[in-house]
Amino acid sequence: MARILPLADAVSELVQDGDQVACEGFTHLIPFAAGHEIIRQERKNLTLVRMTPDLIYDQMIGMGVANKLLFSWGGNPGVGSLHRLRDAIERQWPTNLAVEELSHAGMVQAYMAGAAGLPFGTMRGFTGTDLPKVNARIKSITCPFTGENLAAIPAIRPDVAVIHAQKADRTGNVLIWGIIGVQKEAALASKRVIVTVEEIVDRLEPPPNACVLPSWVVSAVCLAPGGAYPSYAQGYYDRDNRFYQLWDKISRSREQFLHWMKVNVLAASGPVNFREKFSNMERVA
Amino acid sequence: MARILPLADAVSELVQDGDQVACEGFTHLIPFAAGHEIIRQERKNLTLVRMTPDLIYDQMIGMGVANKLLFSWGGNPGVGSLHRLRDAIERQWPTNLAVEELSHAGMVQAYMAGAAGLPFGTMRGFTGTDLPKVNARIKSITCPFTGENLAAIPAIRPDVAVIHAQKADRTGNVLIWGIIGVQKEAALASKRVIVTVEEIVDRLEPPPNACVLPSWVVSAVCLAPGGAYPSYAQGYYDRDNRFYQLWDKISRSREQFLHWMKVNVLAASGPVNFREKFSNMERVA
Amino acid sequence: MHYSADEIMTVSAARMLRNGAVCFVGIGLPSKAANLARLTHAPELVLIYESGPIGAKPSVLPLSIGDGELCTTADTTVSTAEIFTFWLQGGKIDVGFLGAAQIDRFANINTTVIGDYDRPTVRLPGAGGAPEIAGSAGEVFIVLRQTQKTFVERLDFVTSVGHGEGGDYRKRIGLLGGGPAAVITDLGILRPHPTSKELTLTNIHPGVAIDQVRAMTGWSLSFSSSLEITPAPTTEELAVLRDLEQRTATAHGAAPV
Amino acid sequence: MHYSADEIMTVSAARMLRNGAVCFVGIGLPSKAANLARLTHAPELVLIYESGPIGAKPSVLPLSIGDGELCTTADTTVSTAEIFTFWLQGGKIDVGFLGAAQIDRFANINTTVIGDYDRPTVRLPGAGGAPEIAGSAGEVFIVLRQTQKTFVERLDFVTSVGHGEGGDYRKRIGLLGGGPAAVITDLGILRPHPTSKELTLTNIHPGVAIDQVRAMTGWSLSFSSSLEITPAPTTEELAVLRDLEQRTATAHGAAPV
Repeated sequence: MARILPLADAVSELVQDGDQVACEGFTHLIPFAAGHEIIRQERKNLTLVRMTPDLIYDQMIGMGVANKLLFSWGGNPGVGSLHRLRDAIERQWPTNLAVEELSHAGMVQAYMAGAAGLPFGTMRGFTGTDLPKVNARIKSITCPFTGENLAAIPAIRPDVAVIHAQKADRTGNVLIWGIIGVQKEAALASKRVIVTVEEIVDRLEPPPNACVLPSWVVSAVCLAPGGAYPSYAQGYYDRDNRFYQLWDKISRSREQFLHWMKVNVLAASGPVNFREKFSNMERVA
Repeated sequence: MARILPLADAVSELVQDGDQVACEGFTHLIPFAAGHEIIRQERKNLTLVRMTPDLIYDQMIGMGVANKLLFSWGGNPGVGSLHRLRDAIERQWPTNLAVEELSHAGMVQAYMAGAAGLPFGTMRGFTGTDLPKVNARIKSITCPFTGENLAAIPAIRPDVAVIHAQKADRTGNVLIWGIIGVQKEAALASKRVIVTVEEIVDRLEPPPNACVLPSWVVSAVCLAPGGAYPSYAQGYYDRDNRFYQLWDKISRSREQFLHWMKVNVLAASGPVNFREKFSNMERVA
Repeated sequence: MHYSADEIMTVSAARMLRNGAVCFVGIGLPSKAANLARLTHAPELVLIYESGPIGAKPSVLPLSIGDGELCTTADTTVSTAEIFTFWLQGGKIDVGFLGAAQIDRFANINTTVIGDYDRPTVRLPGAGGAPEIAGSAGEVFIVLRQTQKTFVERLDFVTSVGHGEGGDYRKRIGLLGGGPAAVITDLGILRPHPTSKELTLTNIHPGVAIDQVRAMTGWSLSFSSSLEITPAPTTEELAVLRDLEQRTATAHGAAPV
Repeated sequence: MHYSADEIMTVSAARMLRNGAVCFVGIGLPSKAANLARLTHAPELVLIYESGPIGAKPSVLPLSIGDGELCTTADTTVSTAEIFTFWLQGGKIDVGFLGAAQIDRFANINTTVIGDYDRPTVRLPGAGGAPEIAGSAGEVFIVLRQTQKTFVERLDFVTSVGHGEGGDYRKRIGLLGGGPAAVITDLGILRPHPTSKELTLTNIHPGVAIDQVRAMTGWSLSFSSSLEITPAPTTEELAVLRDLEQRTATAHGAAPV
């Protein structure tokens, strides 16, 4: 059964140095508040897993919490580069970041295999590409019926999945809707699961066949309204596309990045409603 | 794009003698109206695929439309045997029915592989059981990363999937909700898809992340209110558990079965609202 | 309070389920016992049915494995594909609860055929969800009536593996779940011996004679040295069970088998 | 009506999409062209985005691949896992629409690194959905601006396969999709030669000189013997495109790249 915990307590207890951590959310419901808490608590040597690192991993990598990244698309969507990610790969700042990469379809297979209790997933993919040359996670397997060659990807089983959802009930059942990405697969593949939510309600009242994580697969539910900002929470607030464009400027220089993180993330004594703070952020940037 | 067709026309055009046909629906939304139409049109030598043959395949097998069955659980749920299925297997009446069987998990893998464009599915299963001794569909495969042995099941790609759903819109988009079973997997695995529906509406208005089959993966949508009876359509009518108990009596003797089918299915000139007819059926039985 | 052999079987089976456990429920006797547990000592028991409902709380017993009330009372309902891949195979199930047509001394189960596979005397329904429930659930409880026909020396067909040939068989062939922890019948309760894994009678129901159990077992049955008499069903257990069965009969026209 | 090189590129790309086609849309230029097609000649074009929306009908261009409007206007939204397994790999996609950082003469694509993989000069975003879109879609259109840096003799990294080494390469290595059918740039349109599969200039945009295209191509470019001049964007096409860009700029603060 999930415990309802303050976010700082959940991160303190459930995310340890050296863990493999998957913060998922495909553009939608990206768990910024939880990522910031991990930064504030100065975790080290994390292996970060995520299909689209997005701004949250750009910030976490730039602040030095990770020594390895497993991903499939590492840009600022619709804007350009993730400058802190590039700085880590191209110039080893702030640390030498090991990188392992798949395609989206490959990451999906790895999460699904993890959730399904299988050691690997099978897919049509990577044939003729250079990716298998640089990633030993991509092997081939032969169909015992047709003799066809297919790609095999080992399961991902993160120590911790961190996701953001619209709401939970007081017993810790979680409802996610809209673009649901790979959150269910990531959560079910992981040993521990932290879910931040926009609100905690008496009754979840999900529509039929909704994406619900029952309380007993969740470790901690943490109230964090605005916790997906500058990403979005369908039904609560929109994606702040302007912030994504602004981040391109903030993150270009190490100094400006560090200053921004200090003022906007480190200086917060605990989880803050980042979204409400945004007018302040624009001034700082 | 789906065409909105009378059921008789859809079956006439889309179901051919010798086809592999998957009528799915896990207890809920079993496509009885479509099955009866296949019986009326006297299809022969079908390979019938279905996790739980249920009464509909008992009727189709007893009327001689099939020469092969692929399934995973062939009983009358909560009641006992399917007498027509047993008669076909134990005493080859009305024909010698070839049988190939998996477990539910195995059938699920076969449908998923079919829908996913893979030649096979991988699962933990069948280890230590006698099923691989009697079914060449179950082979083993070795994980290229861990060396573990797992079961491999070949994809099912039916010629036709036949399913019942709550509703479609006028362009042929289909909404299924409640116990959704493996209908989506069966439909996406099949070359052609017939969907009978309780009603056709102007706007589908599905809840977020609902199980929707877009029009362009559906061949024909056929209006058939009551078309899942004596199974049920959530939101429309309940399962008629009494009919399932009654069927145990109707189906015990070949003569009584044939008489019942003649009066209640063959004598109908086309698709009828079987559910509304039920009071009549009780008298006949 | 007077009770039937079936009633003490169901009550004894229900008592196996700890509150809060996640239970993958087979239809029929297992579903009855699991719902009795939920309505008595285990209100937070999580019931998962193979048709898709997770956290079902039916007010009457489902006749089928996919009655509408399973869905409307569930926390959510997923596809049958997801149930078997992410939830069962994914290792989320504490307890698998199965019935059986035949069982052997190592709690292997036959639900496929009586007689030869190709020319069966009786064609049974088949595997359903059982082989993978038996393989993957944390532990397995089996509930069935004990007769010479059901407790057999040798199965006609192994549909679902219990402890195979005994000992560390499950580990040897790579099964991840713990396998059968108890078999609950209308005569008593059998549990696998700690090392040999052979089913051993550990409980006998009140009023049942040891010779009677022996007579209804198709192999030479072992008895626990600390054989206990099953506590009789309490008034509350019986009242809740009978109420459940009455509600079910009213809803369906008859109680499910 | 005056138009820019980017505008004729987008319009030409949009024209490639037949009404009713099922199109898996990459973000950026492909998304802009696909939505222009939907708003002009192909109102029944089905847009599928890798984040999960099927049948999205956004009123402004998404900045990201998972903007909320994609979901609210879609026929349904499934998990990202399902999009890649059942819909793309399952063979349901007629047209894959991709962008690229580098492309070679056989329409192979690099979106991974410039320079050495382990010590890259420029780390690009990586594969995303592209390798499997390129592999599995019925046919593929690629849209990118044509320069010496983007049209290269040799890719630094093959992220997604076009026609590989040419000829029947795709068939030989077992790819099921048809591969690139056209590459649409700000200078013209290139299509693979029917047998060699080498990209050949088949259309040149009005006012563009052949030498200009040659200068912007990092290999010795072949020209079709029946080279045609691309029809200029119509007034309606331009009006719809500019209106879409204006709405998008208002919504996002700036048009997506």
